[in-house]
Amino acid sequence: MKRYIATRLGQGLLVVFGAITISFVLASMAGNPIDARYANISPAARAQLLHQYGYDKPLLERYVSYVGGVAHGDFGPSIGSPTGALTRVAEALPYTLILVFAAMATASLIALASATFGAIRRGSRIDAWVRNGFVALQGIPEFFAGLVLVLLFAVVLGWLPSFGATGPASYVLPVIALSLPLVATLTRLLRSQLLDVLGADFVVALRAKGLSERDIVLRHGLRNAGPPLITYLALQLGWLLGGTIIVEVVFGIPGIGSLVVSATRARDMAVVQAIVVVVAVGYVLFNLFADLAVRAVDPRVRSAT
Amino acid sequence: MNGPCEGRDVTVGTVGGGVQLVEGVDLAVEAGAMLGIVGETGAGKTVTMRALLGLLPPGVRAHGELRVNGDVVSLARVGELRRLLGSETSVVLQNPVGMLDPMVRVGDQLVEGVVRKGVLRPADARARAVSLLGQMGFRAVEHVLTLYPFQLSGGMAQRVTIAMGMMPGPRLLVVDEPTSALDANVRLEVLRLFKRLAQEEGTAVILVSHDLGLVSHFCDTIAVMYAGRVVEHGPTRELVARPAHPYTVALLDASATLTARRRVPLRVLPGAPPRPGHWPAGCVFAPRCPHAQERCVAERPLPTADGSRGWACHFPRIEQA
Amino acid sequence: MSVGDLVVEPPRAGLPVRASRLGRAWARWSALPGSLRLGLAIYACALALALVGAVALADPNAQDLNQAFAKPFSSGHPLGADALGHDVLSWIAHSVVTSLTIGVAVVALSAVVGIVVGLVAGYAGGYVDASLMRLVDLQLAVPPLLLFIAASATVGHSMVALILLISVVSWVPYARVVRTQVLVERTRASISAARLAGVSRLRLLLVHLLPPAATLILVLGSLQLGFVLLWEAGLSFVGLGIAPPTPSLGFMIAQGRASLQEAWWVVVFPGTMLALLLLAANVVGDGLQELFGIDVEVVER
Amino acid sequence: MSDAAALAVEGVSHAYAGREVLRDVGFTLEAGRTLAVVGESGAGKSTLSRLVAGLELPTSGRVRVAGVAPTVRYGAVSPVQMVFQHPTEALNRFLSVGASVAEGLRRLPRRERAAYVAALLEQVGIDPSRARERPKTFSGGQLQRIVTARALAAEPKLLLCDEPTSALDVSVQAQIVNLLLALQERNGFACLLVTHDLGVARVLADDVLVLRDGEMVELAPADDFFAGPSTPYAQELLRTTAEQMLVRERA
Repeated sequence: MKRYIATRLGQGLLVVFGAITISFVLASMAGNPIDARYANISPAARAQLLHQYGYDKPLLERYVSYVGGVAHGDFGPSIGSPTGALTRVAEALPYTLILVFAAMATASLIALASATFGAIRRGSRIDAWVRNGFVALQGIPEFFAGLVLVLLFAVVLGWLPSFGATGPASYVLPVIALSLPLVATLTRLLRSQLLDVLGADFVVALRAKGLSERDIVLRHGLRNAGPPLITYLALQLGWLLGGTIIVEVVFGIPGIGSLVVSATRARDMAVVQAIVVVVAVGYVLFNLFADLAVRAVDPRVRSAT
Repeated sequence: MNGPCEGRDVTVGTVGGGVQLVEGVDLAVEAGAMLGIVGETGAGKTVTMRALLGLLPPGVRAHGELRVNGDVVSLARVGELRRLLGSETSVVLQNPVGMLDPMVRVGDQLVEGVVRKGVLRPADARARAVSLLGQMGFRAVEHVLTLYPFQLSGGMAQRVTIAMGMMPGPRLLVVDEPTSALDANVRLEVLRLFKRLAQEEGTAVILVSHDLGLVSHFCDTIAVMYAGRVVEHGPTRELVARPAHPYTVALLDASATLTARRRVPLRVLPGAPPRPGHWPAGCVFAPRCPHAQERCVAERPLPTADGSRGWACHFPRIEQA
Repeated sequence: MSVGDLVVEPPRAGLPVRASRLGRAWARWSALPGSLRLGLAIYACALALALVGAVALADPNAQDLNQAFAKPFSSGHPLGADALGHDVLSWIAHSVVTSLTIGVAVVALSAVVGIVVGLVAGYAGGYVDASLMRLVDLQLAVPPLLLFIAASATVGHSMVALILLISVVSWVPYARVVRTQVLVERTRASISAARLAGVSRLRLLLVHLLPPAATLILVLGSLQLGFVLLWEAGLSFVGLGIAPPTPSLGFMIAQGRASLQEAWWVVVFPGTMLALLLLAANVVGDGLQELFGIDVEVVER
Repeated sequence: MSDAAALAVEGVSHAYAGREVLRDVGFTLEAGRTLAVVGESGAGKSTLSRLVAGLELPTSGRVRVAGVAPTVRYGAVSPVQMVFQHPTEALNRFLSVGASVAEGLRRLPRRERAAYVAALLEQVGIDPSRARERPKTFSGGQLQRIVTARALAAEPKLLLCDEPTSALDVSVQAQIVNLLLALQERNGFACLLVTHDLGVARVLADDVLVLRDGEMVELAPADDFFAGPSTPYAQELLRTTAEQMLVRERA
């Protein structure tokens, strides 16, 4: 068990290291932020700034010292901001986490209910109707959904705020916008996973024991569909939640999505780098938790390692 | 005393009547006895059994009757059949390991059906599970109950699934292609244990198999199916010794046995069994039959009874009494 | 490979013997899954709109400040105009060309790269395969949109740059799917037989290992087209993707956001167009899965 | 070379991940003869067949087919050809059956190839006009015939039959058994038959090799073996088999 976690952490470290390298390469290819920010300064002042931020050293040396810094939690200074890059990310992170977890929870609950219902009543007219509706939902981009929601509930009806993160109410619309396509994707995944399980031999045996479809789906289907689904979702988390960035921009939530866009525009690459690395770390941790969760419920995995 | 369990005039086809899968099959098996159903791919063995149990896939419908323990149920009423399933009727499917939910302990799976169904109370169900596993030859029964399916060998899984089929104390138990993946010695032991158990409990057993040899050793009676029909049935010994239907004869001839001679070709039946939807008019076996005559092609033979035996052939290979 | 070739068996028996060529084509079309037909119909309409836009509509970049915020159905602006008097319909029609060009180019490029890498990794195994899997890990750990945004400072905003950038991420799923399929296929007896028959290495890969993955690749491509359209629009929306004079849906939606209260149509019409294109990608992917009887989500796992 | 046995297995042992699955197996097989390898699952039958086919190299010992080590090389037809348990698995489902049979004939010019394929299909009882059809339009028995035709195309020194009948219907099993008998009669290849079906072994085999847990338990002429094996394990195997096999009192 301990060895297993160690191996997984080792793989995770490799991924994080890769993210550090990629973000470093991208940042150095973008040129130095001094030139991007200060167009009309004297050569002397430019040289002084370059030296101050360490941009006058060779690339490899900068890379080594960057990796060394990251290992100590130092992602370098943020250009034009008194705090370090990591601090800025840390300030933004809670907003994003609230948004992401609220959307995940909402979407999961709805998906669980609708997929289970669909699997029990599979082939029925309601099932087909719900399924087609979800296909349409899946095709709605988050920012368009967000703007339509703003138009309806903020502009026309005036019920909810459309911009900023001022209180719980200001999260309602962003969470809905982020959840809509997520609900569709999760429902489809869970439903196809359930149907996969329900096609297995042992399900015929369950029917042969005289169990009802409802019993079969609830007592056996979900239990079997769970582990592969958790694994899959954890792996695809980044892809599923990419829309968070856009939703934050649309609704003016000061999370890391808004931060990465503004930092990129300002060529504040230290912040962009920090965000890429922090996201990768989050991904690795989440996958580790998902793995442990699967081990907890699946006896086969438990005994295999 | 229980009467025989019977399937009468079992007819199965796709909804809308596109393709017939089984036509007019009659089967009967006494309490405590074992009936073997043999036939090749597409003969309709499994479909017939599923029709009796109410386990046909969607899009397929059955007619006919099931008689069990004094009840007479129309095969068209799947709800009724499903009500009986897991109490009066029960089944052991092929592929024993795949038949168990991989995420649930063996003990819970044994008990689940009868408890949910209200056949037994939890404590009684557990006691019965313990006793059945014991009768199926397990020693450390309590330990087996706590195992997960992946921890069982093929032979163990087969014994567990048989115990699972016997849990409700069914009047009729269908066993589909049992033990086909097991080694000879394991298979022999499992089937012996099972046969004794079924006899003790007075369960009528239908054993579905493509293995004529296996069936001839374990079953009291045999029904031979071909292209959705029973072409011949009768007591095992008589049927094997004096087959009446040319298909039965061919099947017996084609079997490679230990008494065959080295490098002497087997007597083969040309061609392959017809697929459902491609049954010939007249006698379904006529196109492959070495003795077919004009009448066979034109006219479908009706089942003929002769004491405990019966066949569907215009020109049976034995003298009629 | 056109979609028509993929119809498994044309329903010969059900047709009148002397059915016209057109009649037969119609029968084939009708036999396709409904979702596939819907998706293809949407694509057809979008392409028709793009064609009309190129031939008959005003230059999308033509400004007419007198016409700023012209309402829908006003003369000359069927879908209204934006703050600078750009015609919304013309902008949409030209944006469809931009979106689909990027989408198709990315899908084609990444499919070719992914197939080659997947075949090699799945067959060679060992070191090559292990490297690919680490790449897959990494690609999953950094959300694509985040990567594109981070890279946009480096690569600029041209269409070619965007195509290459998105392709850098997009080939990986193909490699993964092909690799998995090759690993499954390799254990089949047919591969042992082909080896004993002495086929060449190339023939083994292309004739014996690749075809089973073909349907998966097709489904993956159609689903991925949706992702690419979404990413492109998203990038342009935050101002880090396609920028004028090249028209794009994301850009117009972003422009319309500020004037949502006065001129809803500047957001709603291009947004609807985008949603329709994404819907088409999803239902075509769905329909192909139904047609081939496969499930990419399950297979890809 | 001409004196060498069609198949010689000499002191072969094989291990997977340190676990020995075959231990010191050795025998020879002459052209035109058939050796049946029987045993329970896990006895090492399929490992032995992979080694003989050259799909794997033994950990120790040697395998020689007509005096040469069977190695599988790209672009070189192997002297060992196989008939597999599941014919649907054994054919490329995207190629026509004719093309599959022709895979081992790439040395021939295209025109001769087609004629040869037709002749082979004819030989195994498949209508040559169906050569352009895909496997899915054939029955299991027909596919097994096609697989056999493909194996013959390469003019093998050794035909390796891995449970060739166990996935087939009884009446079709007999057809394949007879086909193998007739083909061997005509083409004179040596045949290694791996099976758990002693009935099939009774008809096809000249000699019987019994494997148990990777070791040779008995190697005997078939007639002697079926009259009464010499080792207790083989006796037990034969007895349990007999108790589930059809017994007919012959008229």
